[in-house]
Amino acid sequence: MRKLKENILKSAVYLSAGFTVITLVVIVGYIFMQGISGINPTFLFSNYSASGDGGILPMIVTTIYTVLLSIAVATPIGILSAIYLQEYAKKGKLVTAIRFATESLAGIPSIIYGLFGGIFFVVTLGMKYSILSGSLTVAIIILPVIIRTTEEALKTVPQSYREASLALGSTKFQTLYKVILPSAIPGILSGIILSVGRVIGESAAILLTAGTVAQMPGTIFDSARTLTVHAYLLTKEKGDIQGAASIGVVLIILVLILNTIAKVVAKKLNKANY
Amino acid sequence: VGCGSGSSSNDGSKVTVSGSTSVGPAMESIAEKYQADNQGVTVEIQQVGSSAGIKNTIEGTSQIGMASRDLKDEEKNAGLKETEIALDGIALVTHKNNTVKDLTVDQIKGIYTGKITNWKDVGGKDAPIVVLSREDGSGTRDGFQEKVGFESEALTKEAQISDGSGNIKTTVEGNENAIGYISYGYVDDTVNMLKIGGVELTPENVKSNAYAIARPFILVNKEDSMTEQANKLIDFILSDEGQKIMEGKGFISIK
Amino acid sequence: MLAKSRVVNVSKRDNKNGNEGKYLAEKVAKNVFLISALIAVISLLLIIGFVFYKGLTPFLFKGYSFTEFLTGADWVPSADKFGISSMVAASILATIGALVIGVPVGILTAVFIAEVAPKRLAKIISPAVELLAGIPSVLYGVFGLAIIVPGIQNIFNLPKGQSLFAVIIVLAVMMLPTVISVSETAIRAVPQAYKEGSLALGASHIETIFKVVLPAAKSGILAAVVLGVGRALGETMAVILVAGNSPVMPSSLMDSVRPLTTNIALEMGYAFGTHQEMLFATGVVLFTFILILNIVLNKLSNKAVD
Amino acid sequence: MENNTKLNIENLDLFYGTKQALKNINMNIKEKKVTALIGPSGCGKSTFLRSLNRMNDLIENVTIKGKIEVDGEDIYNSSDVIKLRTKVGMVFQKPNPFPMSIYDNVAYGPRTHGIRDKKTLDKIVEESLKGAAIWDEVKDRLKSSALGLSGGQQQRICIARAIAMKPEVILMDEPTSALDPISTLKVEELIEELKDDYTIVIVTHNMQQAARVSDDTAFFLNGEVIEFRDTKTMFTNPEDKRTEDYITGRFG
Amino acid sequence: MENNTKLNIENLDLFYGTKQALKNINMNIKEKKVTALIGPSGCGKSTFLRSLNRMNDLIENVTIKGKIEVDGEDIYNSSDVIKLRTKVGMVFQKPNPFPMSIYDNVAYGPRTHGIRDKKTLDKIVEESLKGAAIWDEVKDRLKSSALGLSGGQQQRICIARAIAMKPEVILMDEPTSALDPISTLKVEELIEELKDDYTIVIVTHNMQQAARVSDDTAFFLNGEVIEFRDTKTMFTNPEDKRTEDYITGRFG
Ligand SMILES: Nc1ncnc2c1ncn2[C@@H]1O[C@H](COP(=O)(O)OP(=O)(O)OP(=O)(O)O)[C@@H](O)[C@H]1O
Ligand SMILES: Nc1ncnc2c1ncn2[C@@H]1O[C@H](COP(=O)(O)OP(=O)(O)OP(=O)(O)O)[C@@H](O)[C@H]1O
Ligand SMILES: [Mg+2]
Ligand SMILES: [Mg+2]
Ligand SMILES: O=P([O-])([O-])[O-]
Repeated sequence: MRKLKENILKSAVYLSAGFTVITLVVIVGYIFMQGISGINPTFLFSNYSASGDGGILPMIVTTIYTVLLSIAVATPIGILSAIYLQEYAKKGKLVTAIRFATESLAGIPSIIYGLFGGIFFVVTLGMKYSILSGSLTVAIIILPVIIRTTEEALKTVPQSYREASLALGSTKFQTLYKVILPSAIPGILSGIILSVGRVIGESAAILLTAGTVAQMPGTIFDSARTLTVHAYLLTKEKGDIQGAASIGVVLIILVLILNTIAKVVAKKLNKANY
Repeated sequence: VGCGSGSSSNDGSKVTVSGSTSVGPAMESIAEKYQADNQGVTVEIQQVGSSAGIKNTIEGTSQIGMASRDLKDEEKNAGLKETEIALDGIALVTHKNNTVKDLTVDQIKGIYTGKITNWKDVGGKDAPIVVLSREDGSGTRDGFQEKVGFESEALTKEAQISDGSGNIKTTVEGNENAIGYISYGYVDDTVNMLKIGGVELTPENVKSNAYAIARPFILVNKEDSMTEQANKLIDFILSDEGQKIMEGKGFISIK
Repeated sequence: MLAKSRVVNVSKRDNKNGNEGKYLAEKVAKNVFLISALIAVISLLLIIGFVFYKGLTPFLFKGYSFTEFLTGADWVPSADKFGISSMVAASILATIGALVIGVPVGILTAVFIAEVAPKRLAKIISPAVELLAGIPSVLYGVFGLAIIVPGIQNIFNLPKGQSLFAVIIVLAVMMLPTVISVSETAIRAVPQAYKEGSLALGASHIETIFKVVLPAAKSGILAAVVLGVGRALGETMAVILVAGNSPVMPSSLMDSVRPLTTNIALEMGYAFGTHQEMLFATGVVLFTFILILNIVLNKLSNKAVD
Repeated sequence: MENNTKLNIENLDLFYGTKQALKNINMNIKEKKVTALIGPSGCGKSTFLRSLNRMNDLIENVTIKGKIEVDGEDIYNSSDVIKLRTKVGMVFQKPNPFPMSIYDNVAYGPRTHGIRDKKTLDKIVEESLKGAAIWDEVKDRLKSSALGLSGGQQQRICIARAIAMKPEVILMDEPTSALDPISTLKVEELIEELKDDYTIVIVTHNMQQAARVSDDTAFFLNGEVIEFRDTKTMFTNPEDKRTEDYITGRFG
Repeated sequence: MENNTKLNIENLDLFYGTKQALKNINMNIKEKKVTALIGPSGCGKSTFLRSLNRMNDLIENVTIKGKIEVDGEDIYNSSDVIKLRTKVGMVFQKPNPFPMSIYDNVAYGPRTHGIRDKKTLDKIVEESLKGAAIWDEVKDRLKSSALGLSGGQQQRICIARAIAMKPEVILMDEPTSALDPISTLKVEELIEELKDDYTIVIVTHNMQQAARVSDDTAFFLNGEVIEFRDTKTMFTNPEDKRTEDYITGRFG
């Protein structure tokens, strides 16, 4: 009886893990099978053409712009907020409000951010469809991610470091940037990488704020099309599954590279500590 | 934040166009040629849907709107100028294996209003019909319903709604029971294109009104947001060269 | 950056007046941090403000009834009919369905990675799961449209595969990475002492996991479920491709459905005037759902911590 | 039955990776006696204790050589760890009640061993809590969380949890080091009582405690047993100079 | 300078929320002497120690009544905590070097106080490491991480870090409890040396240690000081029965 139950539970664990792994293999495998043949230097490095034999260079450039801009906006705000919540704030109404706000922001579907950005940045602030509107919109999307991960990273810094520094007559701020932040960097970094993944994968919100212009953007005030939006439009308008899958391959490789970088950097920084 | 207006970068060398996803691809080709001919000019094309394009034009976010349907009264009242730039046949597409190759407009209406639900009733094998439609508001859908002769409310509740011609095509390609409609410009050999009342969808048949389900593509604009380049762009589309490009994309010249 | 303003070269012992600068820098820093934190709050308020203003306009100024909007069965914008009851049902059913599949599979996979799998295997699976999280949702949709939809059609011998069931499967798969990685963290955080306590009583490894480890990790696991629900309720681009999007009340798993998010994304590009505002109103309903969910689960997880 | 050997350890070596933590340990632990393990921090006391119920199996890279017999049966040659751990219970240094009710904590062991009957469980819980001298303090709140108790109470709950399994041997790793003096006294009194029925092995940092509660004492240093004899002789007349130094407080 | 009062504590009460952790403490801590605080776990030793450099300010809901004077100045009536902590250094129970090089650890304090000059820093670091009796062991690897050192070495680095600030008082909270016997001996020797220049207050669980290193001893019980006198008298001839019980090991 005890053995039987044990075996059932064990099987459930193995089956679930198997299911996850198979799903993963099938999805990634499918995207690669469909998409790999479409990948060649022309596809990756030449300008887009309406005739169909161009490449995705403008989308790659747009994606990079969007990632850099949104990270540049969200990271400082996110990290500073997390520091406030974790290191300065005392328990109280304000902190509860901020925590609730960030948690709610994290739970809102991106289509709602899209609606918001589409009115607020695009129309009200007059930024029109532009990389800037899109980036600011996704900056709000990733803000809670960065706040959360930074908070977690700060939490893992041993209290003993803080006490040691303060006991030497350092101020809280000195303690923060000399001892706490350096120790928390690996964690913060992984939050940023996670956010980059989120920005890269976003379509609904970007579509409604950055527009869909399939051209090499000149400035951040231009409208442009990210890789993910391009993949979406290819599927939706042309039914070009293979094209979308090719972009999928590019994106998966991009995400893979980013994850690896994050791990390596985190490890390096950790090594420096131990 | 708050860098006032992005349009500050618009010194007249940029023409902003937005709207219908059916017109979009042809406009991209037009823009490519136009930019090549007029160095320093950029033509920005947003494919966001007919209504959004019209709304953008009214609000001034775009100079030119692309629509694949006629304007609504609300929209007409906003003081928009319309220019017809091409005709488009709306193709009915089915799976390659489907033996039905020809339907009358009445049969199509029957299918889309849910009165005909089995392929055997229109000469095919005994199988349920899976009806595919575009979303409410789509120019293609408006044009289709108008020509076939029914209103949105009458559309069968069973209809699958796909956003975009591509999704309709992909679905039809994978489902033997499906029928859908897409813009002529998007038809390719992954699907089977039906004759309507024995008439095939060709540019000639659209021009001669022999093919029943066709609609105009129009551009809209507000006079006060037009620049010289924007006007020149519309002229270019209407020129022989412009119309040729439209034809190359599968649309039908208005000339 | 701010503390650079400190008075330089104060030697110890006799720094009678040296610390005012430091206390000032301290104050300034604190306020900068506070302002940053407020930006999150302001963003939320702005979003609520805009979406609600737009979404409530038809009900406040145009004489539409919100109750009819919620309970109405028909959605035909061109005929001025805006009822979203079928979409509310679709969203709820799809979310529950995805939870029923995704949560157990996710948690058990997390158990596998954190407790059962040999270290080497865990080291391969864990990043692979992260990769799954990094794939844009559009691609899940493409995958669903090309594999899952025809699969359902063929297996169950249906006229079409777009259905509630397809939505549930796609959502379940999409929430796996979130559920797995958050639960994994929670499981790993369970003190070794609990495990040792159980093992020392002669409980087996599996018994220990299910009787002690999982209950001890329940607040973290609940958080995983919260995030998973958020993902399921909020997902758009993948769902739009596999749902069929017919705005009708589903009566079986194989019916086409149109969840709330899909309704917004599907028609946003084509909506105008009241139609557009009604899409915002759909957003308001969705938003309210998620806020309520957030509050309820927050309360629950606070309880779980106690 | 007097002075029967309950646990017999022969030539035990233990390595963490390549680092040797136990060196050639030989020891006879007698039935229904209290054996204390003392020695400076890091000398291997916990490692040794955890070898006795194979808790070290949980740690990767542990290599064990030599023999440990419980009732004459080699525990590392038998595959039934569950049976071993049922027979050899353990109380940890830090009280580690499960995050459940007091009742569920004590009933945990019997339940995993298949006892479902409410009456039987009730009886076991009551007896165990009484055995651990905590029944009176908690009998009115058996359903409340064990985490709400004081450290000393938690530790006694853990002892109750261990004796609910009716083990034959109880291993205790510094069971009072996290406790206040009053709780410590209670636990010590309890050990006195328990030794009528159980064989007890206890690790302690506290010389006085070892002197008070144990019958035999082993002094560990750097992974070796320097001296192992009856407690009285050990504390009054140690053989080894290092033992003497340690007992009289020359070390930490 | 003999027997001057360095710290003067009067009627000190401390509450965590509503729970009173210190009750009416009165104590005179003499300059350039070692004062040991002993007492069972949870009696308030750490709480008291942390009051002396206002480390308790970090904890929410702490209420303090009474007076603590350092060199006659009431520390809770001055707003300059930084100055206080510069004057009153602290060494913690668990060695807690920063995750930086040995050099940066020791130079941390002087640097935060504005000393930038390389030569001056070098000198301070060398002197402090010598003062903490660890210079010879680490002089060849000042640039390597402090976390790579043994526990005992880490603790001495922390002491060096504290004395680099040239404080006048050093508070030590069980500085040897995490250390092996050899490291413990080294730290104890160090304390002997340091008391020539510093006033030292040390918490210890180890009676023998208190006896060995301190001049005065305070025995805490349940938040009160039961007895406070010179160490020798305290250990040979305690006045209070409870002190005697504790010292002779009747408690844990
Ligand atoms: N999991 C492990 N991996 C590697 N080394 C270990 C491990 N656990 C313990 N050790 C090492 O083995 C030696 C003995 O450790 P053990 O915990 O048995 O000491 P102890 O006598 O119980 O000390 P304490 O009184 O501090 O609890 C120590 O040097 C310790 O660092
Ligand atoms: N942050 C806190 N909040 C509430 N109570 C606390 C806090 N810190 C300590 N206490 C309580 O105050 C009392 C004194 O604690 P303190 O840490 O001073 O004891 P201690 O004598 O140092 O003990 P130990 O020898 O175990 O370190 C204890 O009952 C403890 O539970
Ligand atoms: Mg130990
Ligand atoms: Mg303490
Ligand atoms: O994209 P549409 O042409 O159908 O409006």
